[in-house]
Amino acid sequence: MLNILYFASLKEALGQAEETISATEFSTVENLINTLSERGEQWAGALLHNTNLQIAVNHDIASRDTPLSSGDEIAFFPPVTGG
Amino acid sequence: MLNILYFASLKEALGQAEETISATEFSTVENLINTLSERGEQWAGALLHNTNLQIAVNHDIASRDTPLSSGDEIAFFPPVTGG
Amino acid sequence: MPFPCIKIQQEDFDLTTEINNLRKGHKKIGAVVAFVGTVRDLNEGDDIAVLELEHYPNMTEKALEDIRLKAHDRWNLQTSLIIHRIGKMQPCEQIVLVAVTSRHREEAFHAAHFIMDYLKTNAPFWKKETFANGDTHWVDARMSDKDAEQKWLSR
Amino acid sequence: MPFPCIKIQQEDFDLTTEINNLRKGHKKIGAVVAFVGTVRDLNEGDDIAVLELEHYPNMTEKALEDIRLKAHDRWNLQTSLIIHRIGKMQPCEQIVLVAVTSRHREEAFHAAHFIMDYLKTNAPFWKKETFANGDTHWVDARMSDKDAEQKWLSR
Repeated sequence: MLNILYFASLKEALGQAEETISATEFSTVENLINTLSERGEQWAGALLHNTNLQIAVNHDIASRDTPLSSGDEIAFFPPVTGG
Repeated sequence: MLNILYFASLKEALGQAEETISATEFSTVENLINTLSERGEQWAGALLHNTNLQIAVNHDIASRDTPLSSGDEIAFFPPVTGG
Repeated sequence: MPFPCIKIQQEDFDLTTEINNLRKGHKKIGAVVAFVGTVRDLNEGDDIAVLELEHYPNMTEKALEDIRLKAHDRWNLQTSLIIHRIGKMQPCEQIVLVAVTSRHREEAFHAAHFIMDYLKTNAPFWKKETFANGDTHWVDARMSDKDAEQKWLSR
Repeated sequence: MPFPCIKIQQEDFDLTTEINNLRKGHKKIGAVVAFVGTVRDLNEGDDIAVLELEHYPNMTEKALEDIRLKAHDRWNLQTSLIIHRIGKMQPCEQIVLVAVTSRHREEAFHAAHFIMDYLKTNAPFWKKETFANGDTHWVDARMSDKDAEQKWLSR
């Protein structure tokens, strides 16, 4: 089971803030992105083809090759703009 | 006429905060320092031989070769330590 | 330190109160540097009516604490504090406070600047502007912020 | 600016009040950097009971305004303020405030640091410490302050 969060413009583009995926066959973030991007153009544009995509796994900045385990929290978001 | 001010440790060493010198034959600060230093060892030590001596003429940082005119305000002081 | 060094809050903060708390009980402090980020009322020439700050709860606190500790590793500091507001704000309101204390000024200046540069590129906050005409848009990340962070790597 | 940008005063200052005044009416401000210098209670290992600040009236104001304007020439700033206290102070009291506002943080950080570095070596203030046992001594200038000023020449 994976918990997936979307923030800011990504959340708006995908119309979703959070979802839980019960499948456990995702070995890396890349793997998860590929599967989510099969949902349609909107998803592929926001994730697979988004060169600015930021990723966090369990509250730490991660990358596409970060490995995943069941119970992980994965967040996708645009570059941060606080401060 | 020249108005001369002494500050901080220099004021204490010379026992004087301010004086007016009526003579006008001082062409430069160097010249004035030489004359004041003739008053004794205390003065020579505080002015002539003091490599840390700071000088201001009319509220601007000056040096030993700054020219003087009647009516000028000359200040002698140690390195500043504010802030 | 007996008070939280990271605060994520909707309400505004008072500079004097926060700095007094930060200094309390630390007699070796000689220098305090405080950075306050405020909402400009103009961005790219349009009037901003409201700025909204979204964040990633839990990750935000962790990211800010990581940055704060990096600064303490790098410089000899006494205390430090990061406050970041979330939710809706008006032009001219305070958004963020980074405050650092040290014995001498050099350390506090560098550390406060460092923390702000890293916060800008590493803390999960996002700004959304609403203009006077009702249009909204998400603020774009500035390339210069990434450059500012990178500069610390070679210092 | 409708308020004095240089203040030499015996009384303490309130950070929130001063920063609010500095920001008032300037809507393009996005960054505020404030430096506060405080009285450490230890200098070279001895307990300080009182710190006394002497200055050179008239020259002080001129020297500080010169430094302030140099900073405005060098960076794109909105407003700036220098407050320096004189007379007797206790450990932990505030001595000096340098506050700078600008659109973006880079300028305000550099300018506030620059003003403090120049103030340290160019403004006619002198510190005299009185220790717990009654001994007094004039604080020595630090070589590192001269170095800090020099660094700005090559930037």
